[in-house]
Amino acid sequence: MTALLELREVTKIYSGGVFRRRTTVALDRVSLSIGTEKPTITAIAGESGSGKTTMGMLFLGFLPPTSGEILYKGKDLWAASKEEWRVFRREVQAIFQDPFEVYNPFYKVDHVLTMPIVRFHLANSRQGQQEMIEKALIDVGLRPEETLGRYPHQLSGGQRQRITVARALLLQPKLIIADEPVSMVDASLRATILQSLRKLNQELGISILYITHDLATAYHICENIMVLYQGSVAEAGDVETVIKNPQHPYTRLLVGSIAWPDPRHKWGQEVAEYRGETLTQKTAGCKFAPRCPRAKPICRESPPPLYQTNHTRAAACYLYEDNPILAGHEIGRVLSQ
Amino acid sequence: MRFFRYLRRNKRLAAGIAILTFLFLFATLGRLIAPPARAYPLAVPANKPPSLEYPFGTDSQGRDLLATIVMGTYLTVRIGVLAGIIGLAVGTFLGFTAAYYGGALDTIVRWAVDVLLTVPGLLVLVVIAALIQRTLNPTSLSLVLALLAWMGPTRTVRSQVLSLRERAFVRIAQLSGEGNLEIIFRELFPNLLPYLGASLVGSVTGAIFASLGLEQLGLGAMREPTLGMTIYWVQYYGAFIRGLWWWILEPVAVIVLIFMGLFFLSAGLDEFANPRVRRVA
Amino acid sequence: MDPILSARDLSVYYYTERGPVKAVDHVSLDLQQSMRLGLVGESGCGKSTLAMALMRLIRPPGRIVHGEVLLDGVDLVKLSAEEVRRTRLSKIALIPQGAMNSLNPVMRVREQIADGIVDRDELFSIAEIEARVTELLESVELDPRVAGMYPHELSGGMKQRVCMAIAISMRPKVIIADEPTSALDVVVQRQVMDTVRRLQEELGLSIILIGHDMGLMAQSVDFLAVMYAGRLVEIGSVEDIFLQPLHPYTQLLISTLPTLEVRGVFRGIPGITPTLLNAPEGCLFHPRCLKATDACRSEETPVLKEVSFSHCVSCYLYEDNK
Amino acid sequence: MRAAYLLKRFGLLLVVVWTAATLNFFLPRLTPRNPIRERIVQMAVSGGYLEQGIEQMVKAYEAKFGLDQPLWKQYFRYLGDMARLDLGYSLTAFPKTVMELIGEVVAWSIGIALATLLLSFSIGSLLGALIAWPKSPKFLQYLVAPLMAVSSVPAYIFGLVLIYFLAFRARLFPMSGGFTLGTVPDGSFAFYMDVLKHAILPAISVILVSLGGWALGMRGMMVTVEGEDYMILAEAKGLKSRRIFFRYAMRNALLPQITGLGLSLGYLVTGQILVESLFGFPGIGALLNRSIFVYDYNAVLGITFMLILSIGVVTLILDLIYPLLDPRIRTGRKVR
Repeated sequence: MTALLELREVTKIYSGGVFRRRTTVALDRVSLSIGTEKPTITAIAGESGSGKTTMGMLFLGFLPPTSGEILYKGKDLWAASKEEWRVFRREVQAIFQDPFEVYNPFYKVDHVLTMPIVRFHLANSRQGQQEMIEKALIDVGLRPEETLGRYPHQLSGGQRQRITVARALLLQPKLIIADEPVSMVDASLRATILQSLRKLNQELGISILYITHDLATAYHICENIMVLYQGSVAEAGDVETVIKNPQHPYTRLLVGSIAWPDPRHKWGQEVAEYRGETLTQKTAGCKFAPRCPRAKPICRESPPPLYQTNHTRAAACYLYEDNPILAGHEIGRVLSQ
Repeated sequence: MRFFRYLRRNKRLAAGIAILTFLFLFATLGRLIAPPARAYPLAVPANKPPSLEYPFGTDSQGRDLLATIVMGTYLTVRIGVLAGIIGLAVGTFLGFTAAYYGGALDTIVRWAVDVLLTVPGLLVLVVIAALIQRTLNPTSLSLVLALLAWMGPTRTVRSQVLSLRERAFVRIAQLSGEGNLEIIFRELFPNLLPYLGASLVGSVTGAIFASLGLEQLGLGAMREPTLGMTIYWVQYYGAFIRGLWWWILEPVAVIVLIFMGLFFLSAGLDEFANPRVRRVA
Repeated sequence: MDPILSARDLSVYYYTERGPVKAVDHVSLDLQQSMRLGLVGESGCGKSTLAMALMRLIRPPGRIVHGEVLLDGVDLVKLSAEEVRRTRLSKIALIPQGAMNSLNPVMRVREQIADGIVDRDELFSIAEIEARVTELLESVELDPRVAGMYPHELSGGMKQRVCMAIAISMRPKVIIADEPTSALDVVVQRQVMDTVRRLQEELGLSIILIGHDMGLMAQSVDFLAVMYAGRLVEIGSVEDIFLQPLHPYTQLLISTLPTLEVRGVFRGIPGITPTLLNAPEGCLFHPRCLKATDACRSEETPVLKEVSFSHCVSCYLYEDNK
Repeated sequence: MRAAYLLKRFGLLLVVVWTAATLNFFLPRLTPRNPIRERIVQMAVSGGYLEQGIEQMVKAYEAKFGLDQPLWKQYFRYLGDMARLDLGYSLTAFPKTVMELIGEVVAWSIGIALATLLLSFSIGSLLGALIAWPKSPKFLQYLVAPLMAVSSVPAYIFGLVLIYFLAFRARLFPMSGGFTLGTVPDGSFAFYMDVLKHAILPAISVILVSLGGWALGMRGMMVTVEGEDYMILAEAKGLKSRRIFFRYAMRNALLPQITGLGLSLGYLVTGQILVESLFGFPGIGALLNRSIFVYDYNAVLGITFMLILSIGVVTLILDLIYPLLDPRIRTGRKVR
């Protein structure tokens, strides 16, 4: 079966600077595919600079890959026809992080909802359009009369973010790329929005790519997780397996740093022996080697491949070199598809 | 009306609009009282101080100064506005295409603007005007001025479009099936209006300043009674020594009013574009 | 023994064109010696305004309307501008929120640490200052060479550590940390909070940690005060607040938090936070409260009452308690 | 980081100067009739006293422009001359070269330009900073509106007003000229005092106008800076108000002012030229005015080129100074 959308060994390099070409490798040979059978919620977790947002942009077709391929229903997206791109636009949507930036200050908030309906001819009459919008707003816990007809600055961050979720409800795409959808929203509203995302997945069969730095919410809502470190996959697999028993040293550091909102589950000591922020020299081998307390000589020479440690997890670390090697694009094997 | 309520809050914009409306009325209604024909030499007895018959008095060449100033205001402002609009149109087009499509075009435009903005516009105009001096009339003068009025708007539009282009609402528009042209005109353009307004006022001010400068150096439309030429004749005929005070102060007063009106208008538009600056009015 | 810092019925209003915004309304709280108190609440609940008020850093159009701030028995609200200036940094210091640009971009780190110390009455020699700066940088786990660097050459975590060095440069009694790690990555945040805890223990400081991240609070403080719409609704030990929350708002807040044990359960708080513009008296949470009674909708504001040992709540449900 | 920055700024200067030279070369050739040839004929027709100089001058111009050679050859030779600052002969003050003409008057212009620039920039910036500073005296706020009004008007228009009231009516200052007619420029103290008296009015008209511009620019910057986080920490550190004002607020607000200085050079020079032509103050402006009046095109082209060149050089100098003031440009990022 061909995946809906797949990144295959994709690398993205940003180059800047007029005289000296300063290049930064945002993504380094990463693969991930979103299946069509079972709608899944997959978390792309990592700190700032890990390349998770770049990955989202690649999936959305906003950025061409430097190398590797982006396959839409098996065909190279960037070679697709204009018509195919229209269908792609309809089937792959996004929810962005900043509820203030998503609205054009010149228009009322309705503009964000009416635009896709008109462009994609989702409703046959103005009456039908109004009904669709009101139903979507109610589904995300907003009262239409309190929300429509207002300008963006007249609504709270939480209300605005729920409107963008309603927008996704309207379009009923096959895949939503949610880039940090709740990081700028208060705790009380965070749950409501995550609830709506789960509803999109379970009731409407929409797959979701949940890009975040907050592993606690990822643990709560996602089934699969892929942890990125400086553009490479550190660990991937079932979220409960990875969070409850992280194997890759970086994932252990990340999970150990989660501030669980539970006084009984205090921060342990294990994080203490990681070296703090060091000047990141470029090493040939594993990118985490300079900070890794258990780095071996081989770690500094060549980048570790993915080792499949059990049927629902793979980690790119020489500590597990006695496990079978998993090729980059076969990562789907450890993720429930 | 919401607009007037906003004006009460944005005093600078109100002052700007008030002054310019007054000038507009002065230039249009004035023509009824003092027909343009009297703005040319030998139309009326010379050197008359302001009186009931000649409210603004007359100059040494026999022009009715009321007609001259009315006609002058109209001509000078028209030169500025014409040059400013052409400059803005070219600037907006260049700024938009350079910023939105980027690449080589963007670098060329950016370098051209940087270079031409370093070169003081008036000097290049001096060279041009000096060479085609005989044939200058107000319209051709404004075309010449337009040659150097497009750099300011290009830079403003380009920087605004560059920052807007990265905004998430452009991404959402793309995701909603909007093509490039729709995004430019439906999403980006409306947000640019306050900046376009302020930049238009900037180019008009620059063009009027350049036209007065050229006329001061004797390179303007010599035969037309523009405000700059009136100032030129004031010096040429030594109005100071002969104590013709009204001939000196009237054009100066109107010119000061024009520039203050434009300044308050642009300050008001800036405030409209980013209200945060207003906090400490 | 009496608290090191206490606010008594403190109110701070911002006077806007459309009326007063009651950012902090009749708040009283005590900070004991070497206590770590968390001040938590959603955005716009007035916690940062309270922090600024405790340091008398409220700028127009804001004004401290009434109430006292007793630091070591001295009421900061009554002090002259010069006296308050002297107490800042020497008795009470701030770790700022915006780690990214809280440091002067055109000044070396050494000078920004030293000028707080130098602007006092006693004079210091160049050598003394240099030694002091080096000692401070080492105490916040920074390489002394950072002293000669400019802020833009440092990472987010390092900038926050410089701010910490500034805060402890004159051994204050109280430190107010206003969301110190909100702009930092998870791993760096943990390391910075570990340093804050170590310094607090070594120097015996009292700390007020302000933030909206309940998880960070659970890991870093002993006592927790919950603010809602400019008012203190509940204050108690971390265990009490997380395990037996009393106020309906706190209960809902705790229920929304993801936990390790239970996955996939989400419960949001319906409705939206009220505006603080011309805020009425009475309990502001009653429109969103599931247990609202007529008393709650009445005019008077519920008073903060101690319901069990050092666990206070301001809610009519507990009106009949002593 | 620094090398790339310097290379870029120097490159900009070269392109600016090249553009100026190219414009000066091609513009006269665009018009159907060549004004220089026309001018020579006109002077020859006026005949009489110039008889013997005319042939020599025409030959000089023929050689100078080498009108018979192909255009691109003339162009490169012209660029060569420009590179050696050989601006050719003045048409009306022949055999003086344009450079000599400029040399005679340039000292006057530089004197008044530097004085007005330094005075207006420093007073204006300080005034603007004080207006925006909450702790400064309240009456300063009332200066904002008049400053705005004054700064919008061109300097030479303001000069007219000053001449009328201070020179004509109140007889405090001379109405025009660089020194009282008839006095011998003997470099004595009295002579310099006389020059100073003549320079007051032109200087004031330029200072008052640009002072307003700098003050308003600084005020805007100070308002932005006061909103920055480092100002809150500065106050929380219990620093003295004076230190916060100078070392934190002004130090940061000055950076864009200096960039503004670079951008406004063109405007300042133009203003200066017009004021000099109004007051007849014997600087480059008056020379340009006179050259236009007598159709001395070579001088006009030469003066324009020199002005553009000097502005380009000053801009480059400012660009070199700027990194010394703003460490963010001087040292790139060391730590990620």
